[in-house]
Amino acid sequence: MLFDHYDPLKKEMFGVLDKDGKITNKDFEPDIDDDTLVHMYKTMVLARIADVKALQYQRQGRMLTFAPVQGQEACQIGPMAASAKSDWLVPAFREAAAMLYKGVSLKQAYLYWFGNERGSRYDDDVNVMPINVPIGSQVNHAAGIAYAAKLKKSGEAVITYIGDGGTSHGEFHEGVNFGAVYSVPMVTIIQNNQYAISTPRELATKAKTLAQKASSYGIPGIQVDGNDVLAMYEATKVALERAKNGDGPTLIEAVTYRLGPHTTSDDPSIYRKETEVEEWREKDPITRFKKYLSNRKLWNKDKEEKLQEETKKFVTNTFKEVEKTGQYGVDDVYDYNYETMPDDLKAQKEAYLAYLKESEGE
Amino acid sequence: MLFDHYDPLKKEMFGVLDKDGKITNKDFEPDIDDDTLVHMYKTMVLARIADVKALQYQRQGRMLTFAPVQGQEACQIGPMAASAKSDWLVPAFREAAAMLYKGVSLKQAYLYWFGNERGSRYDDDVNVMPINVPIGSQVNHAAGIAYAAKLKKSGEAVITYIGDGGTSHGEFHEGVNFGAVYSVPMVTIIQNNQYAISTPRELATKAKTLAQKASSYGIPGIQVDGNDVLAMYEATKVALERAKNGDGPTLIEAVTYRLGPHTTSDDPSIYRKETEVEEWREKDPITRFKKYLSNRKLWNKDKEEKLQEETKKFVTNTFKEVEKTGQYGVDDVYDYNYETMPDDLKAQKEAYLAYLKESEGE
Amino acid sequence: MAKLTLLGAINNALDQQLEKDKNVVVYGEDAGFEGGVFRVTKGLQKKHGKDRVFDTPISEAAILGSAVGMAANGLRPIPEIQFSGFMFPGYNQIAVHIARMRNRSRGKYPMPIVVRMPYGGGVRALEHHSESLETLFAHIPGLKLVIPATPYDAKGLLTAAIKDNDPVIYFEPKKIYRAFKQEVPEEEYEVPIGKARIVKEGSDLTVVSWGAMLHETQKAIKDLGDDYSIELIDLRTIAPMDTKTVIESVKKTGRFMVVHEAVKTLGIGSELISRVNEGAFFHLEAQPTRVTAPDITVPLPKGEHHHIVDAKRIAHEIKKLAHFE
Amino acid sequence: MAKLTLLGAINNALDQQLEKDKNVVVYGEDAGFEGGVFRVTKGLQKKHGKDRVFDTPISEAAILGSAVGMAANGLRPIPEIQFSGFMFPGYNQIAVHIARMRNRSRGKYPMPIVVRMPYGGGVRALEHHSESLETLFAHIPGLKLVIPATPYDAKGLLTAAIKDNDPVIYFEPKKIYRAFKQEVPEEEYEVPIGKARIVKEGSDLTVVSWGAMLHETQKAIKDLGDDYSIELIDLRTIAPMDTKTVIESVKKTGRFMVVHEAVKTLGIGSELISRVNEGAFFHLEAQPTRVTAPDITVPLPKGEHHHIVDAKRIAHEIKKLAHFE
Ligand SMILES: Cc1ncc(C[n+]2csc(CCOP(=O)(O)OP(=O)(O)O)c2C)c(N)n1
Ligand SMILES: Cc1ncc(C[n+]2csc(CCOP(=O)(O)OP(=O)(O)O)c2C)c(N)n1
Ligand SMILES: [Mg+2]
Ligand SMILES: [Mg+2]
Repeated sequence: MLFDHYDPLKKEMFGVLDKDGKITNKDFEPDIDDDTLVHMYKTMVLARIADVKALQYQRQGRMLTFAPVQGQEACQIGPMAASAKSDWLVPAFREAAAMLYKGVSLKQAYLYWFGNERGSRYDDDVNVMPINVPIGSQVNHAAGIAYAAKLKKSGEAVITYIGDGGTSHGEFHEGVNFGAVYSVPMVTIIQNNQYAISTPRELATKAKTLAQKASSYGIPGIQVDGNDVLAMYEATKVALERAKNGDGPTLIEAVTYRLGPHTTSDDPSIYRKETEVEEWREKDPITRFKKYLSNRKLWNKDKEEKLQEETKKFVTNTFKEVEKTGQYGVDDVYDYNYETMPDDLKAQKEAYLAYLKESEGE
Repeated sequence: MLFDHYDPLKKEMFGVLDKDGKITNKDFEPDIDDDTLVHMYKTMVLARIADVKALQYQRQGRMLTFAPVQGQEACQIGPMAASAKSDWLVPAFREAAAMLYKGVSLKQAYLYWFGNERGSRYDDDVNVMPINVPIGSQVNHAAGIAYAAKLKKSGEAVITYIGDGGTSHGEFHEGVNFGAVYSVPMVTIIQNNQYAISTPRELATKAKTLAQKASSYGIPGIQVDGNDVLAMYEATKVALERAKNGDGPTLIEAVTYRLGPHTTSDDPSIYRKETEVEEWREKDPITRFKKYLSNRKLWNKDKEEKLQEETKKFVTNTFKEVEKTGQYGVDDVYDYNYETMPDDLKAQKEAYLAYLKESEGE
Repeated sequence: MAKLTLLGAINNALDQQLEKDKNVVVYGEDAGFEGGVFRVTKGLQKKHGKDRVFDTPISEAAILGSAVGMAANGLRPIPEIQFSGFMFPGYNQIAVHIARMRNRSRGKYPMPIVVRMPYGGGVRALEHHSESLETLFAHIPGLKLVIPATPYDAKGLLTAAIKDNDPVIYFEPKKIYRAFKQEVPEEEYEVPIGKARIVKEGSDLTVVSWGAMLHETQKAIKDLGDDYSIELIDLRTIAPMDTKTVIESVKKTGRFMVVHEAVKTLGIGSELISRVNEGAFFHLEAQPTRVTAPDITVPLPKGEHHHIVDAKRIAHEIKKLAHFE
Repeated sequence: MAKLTLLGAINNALDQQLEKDKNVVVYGEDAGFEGGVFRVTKGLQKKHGKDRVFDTPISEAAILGSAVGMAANGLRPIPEIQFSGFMFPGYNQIAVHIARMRNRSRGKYPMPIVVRMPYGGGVRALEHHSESLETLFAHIPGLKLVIPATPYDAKGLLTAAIKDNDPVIYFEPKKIYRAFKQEVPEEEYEVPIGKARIVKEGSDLTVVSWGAMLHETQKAIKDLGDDYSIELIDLRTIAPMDTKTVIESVKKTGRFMVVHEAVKTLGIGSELISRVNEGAFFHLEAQPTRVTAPDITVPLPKGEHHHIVDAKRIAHEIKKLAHFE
């Protein structure tokens, strides 16, 4: 089994693709059909362009602060491609690429970062939880969703994400442990992007790898090249199979890098060197995957140009649509706190509406 | 180094003493002077008798519910004997034996279980934190005390205790990790007594050993026979040396058994078999240690009889003293919440005193 | 009809809902095999299986956080917190997720969760076993909080809570778990959430209380005899509060008192007084009175009697307020 | 004297106390090397060393729990919580230990801890970055809670908090971190904890506010002009409250209003109204008014204006209350 070949305690990292898009590890090259490969690539590009554009809009004050995904597309698209439509995604807050792959529309994604809760109301058949800001807490949600799946024998599995910094949190510990105790179908992916805001990975924990934390819960753990979309696909696929077979949770550490700032309020030049960023830019997950596709004759320059152009247009148009929504109304603020609004809250809403009316002229 | 010889991932458990008090592991037999050995034994006996008596008082309604220590004396006395007077003890709630060894008086210990906060005001030179009821939270206190010790270069180290069940808690995870990140002088001892109230060890975590959780924090972990006071002494001594050398925290899993109920409100017959208890009674840590001392000619029947008699008298007299204190006064309730009582609280206190006066006749 | 204790009524409601709705699950520390440290869930695992009634690791964040996930995936989880004083490590999940997920997802993920926890003092318990933390839930938008004072209400409120599509915190007054029995219908019934109960009508003074303290208040009123015409209200639901019933009563009596176990500052009393001000200010003939614990940490048992108010103190304060001119 | 922003004044107070007392330590997520996400602690690590000013793992329970241990072993820790909305995972340590250790140990282990956290809304932030959680601290016996509204008070209150031998929660109104500058003495000084500040005397109506909302209230009063004689009080310390100053004012004006960012139910307003009832009931000429957020979750920025009150709304409510007959 894959997990037996890579011991995190020995710092053995799983990968299948080199920088030039060549397969280095035939044994574990995943078997993915061409359409899916191309769809994976296209979604990575969409995520990247949406990200670059959003950064630009944000700098213009047209969007809120947000958490860019650049550099981490492979550890999000690989796992999502390995999952079934019915499998759940329980994100932290930097999983835009994964969310797009799972069926969250770009409009919804943008609406959220525009500052509107409607951006977290995904379509009914999309098994994705809303963006989760409080670090670590999503892992417990994942354990619960997986518990329900097991109880209902629904065949669903759950993938949840957390950052390197997040592994220090008590909620991470409790969630992974809870899932392990009941052998629920759950895969936890740590995106080790080397930093928690300004705090380097080394200050999160003294453990040499984050994957080795798996042994604390009696589950398999593996360190994967997180910029290698095929390796991420394969590791997740095996983990999902285990999960669905009733063998319980798996912990995957994806070693990657955040190429952009933590959020748009962050200035990474304070805490990291440009040379370091440059090194990682060389390992860009999209470039690597493109080379692989080209090697396989699934991609070429023309296709790339067309994709770039279409995607940019799509992204720009989507943002324009979102921007038109503007501030939202009183109903939206009041009406979703309870199924049926309690009387006193109703009175508060009425008083507020009355005030708005009265004060119109003031 | 000791810790390299026992790999928790291979379920290797460290011990030096067999059931008959014979040394099985010469290499790691600790070097303890005779007086200390006898003092250790005497404190184990004191803890046991105090426990048995308290159970009796409690059944008579003369004491509150409390957490008996019977069966776990070795994993408490060994480590305390290995520590310096200035080293700190940060207990959970079942460490009466450890507390007594560190200089908490029996009167204080009893006063606490009698329901009086004065029982948590230990003497000024006793570096022991009060009994800590919320599971896991004490581990973070230990990390902080150790941080201060390191900063002040005081030479102190910190020993904290937690139960097998407690290792599932987020506070445990954060505390051990925090200590490890700063390499503070801290030793965490897990008393794996096989149960968390009614919940067996297997439901706390799927990890085969609790000691292996150490690798999650990049620190050494060792599983020790917790009913072997010499092994517990030795493992703690080596851990304390590491701590004081600046090498950071250690995790020790003491495999032991709670011979009594969880607390006096608990009925263990619901969840465990008498045969299991019997098996563990055979491994009683006090009996084993007594045999060792007898083998070394440090102990005999006469001494035992005298000790039993004196200790029983001491315990009985102490309880009588404690019982005399009765309910406590208004000042005790109000005066310790702040250094200087805020005005409004002062007014509340005065109003209450006035009420007491007014209502005397009612 | 069977005569049940408050604890028995809770057990009965859980049993019935586990039976009727296969999506209901009950779990918590020691809540499975042995039926909880108070035996509230006794027999349920045996009857409904250990996938639906189960023990958990000691991890309040996981207990409550997993409920969020279970609810999102179609279950109706009923997690138990062993004592309300141990809810703090899981409070994050309550305040930032359970209370907010419906709103956050604009209705996609409602949270039909009931969080049960024994609360309150007067049982000679250790530290953290006697707290009254109503405020910490009633202050958080998105939550409901109910507290039964009788076996009948215990079953009816719990049934309503389980059927509610919003999260309900269900406080169990452990002091009266087994204090007395009452006829409780075998069949399913609901006591509506958000409705107070007028225990006794009166014209001179309104007293509001709930939980175990309601019984101390009843005792005080009984001890006072017929000289005082007191209207006693069992609030039953702390959030959303039945402001209307309280206001109507104060409009009639002109005097208002609230009795609770929690500390004074920002206890539920403060909110009730503010609402009475807002709704019946010009009917008030005297300043409203709070009969509560002082603003200090709950003492250990040898000092607890200085903290928790009793019938004698309540009677004393009622007399003072009634005679105020 | 230097002209400093509120943020600058906090930095200055921390710097000064780190300098004067070697037992002071400052730490939190990103609080060390980069000086915090708001740069409040900028430059402090470089100056005082990374053993005394440091970054932590993301673990609020450890940040606050280690403070308990540090305090027990002689330090005066000043942990930072990155945003008040992220205090929940560490609330256990605050409520069950920081607030109680002095009492639990009968004075052996006082807790000279200052927990700093930016709070409040109106900054177009993501979820959990805009909360006003005063109640969750003011309700817990053993804690103090202060909120500066000016750079002068920011330094003086923080200095007093650091020197206090009891735990102080120090809320930083992030909306006005850099809003304006004020002369702040270079030398050490204290603004006493527990004392409100009368910002402006008046005879018709008393308004109490604090933090960023104080400035909205000031603006409202200014906009209303000279027609209204309003007494404005900056509460500054939420716990222990300066009840006396508030009561004295209401005795004079007969009308009372409280303005805060937190939700209405069990917000600090409810406690203030109760105290005003208890201390000045027969002086009240109109029912007290709460101008607060409604009882709903703080909306994301595109809806936040419906939640937080502004000068216009405050002025509207002041007029209503002043004209009430
Ligand atoms: C409980 C909690 N504490 C603090 C924060 C503030 N915060 C937001 S992101 C972040 C760093 C996260 O680092 P990491 O887990 O590595 O994820 P990354 O941002 O690198 O994707 C912090 C501290 C938070 N969101 N939640
Ligand atoms: C945070 C918290 N949750 C729940 C409890 C209730 N409780 C008291 S002891 C206990 C079991 C502890 O088991 P373990 O850690 O194995 O220690 P042991 O009692 O066996 O010494 C529980 C759940 C608590 N004290 N604190
Ligand atoms: Mg990171
Ligand atoms: Mg145990």
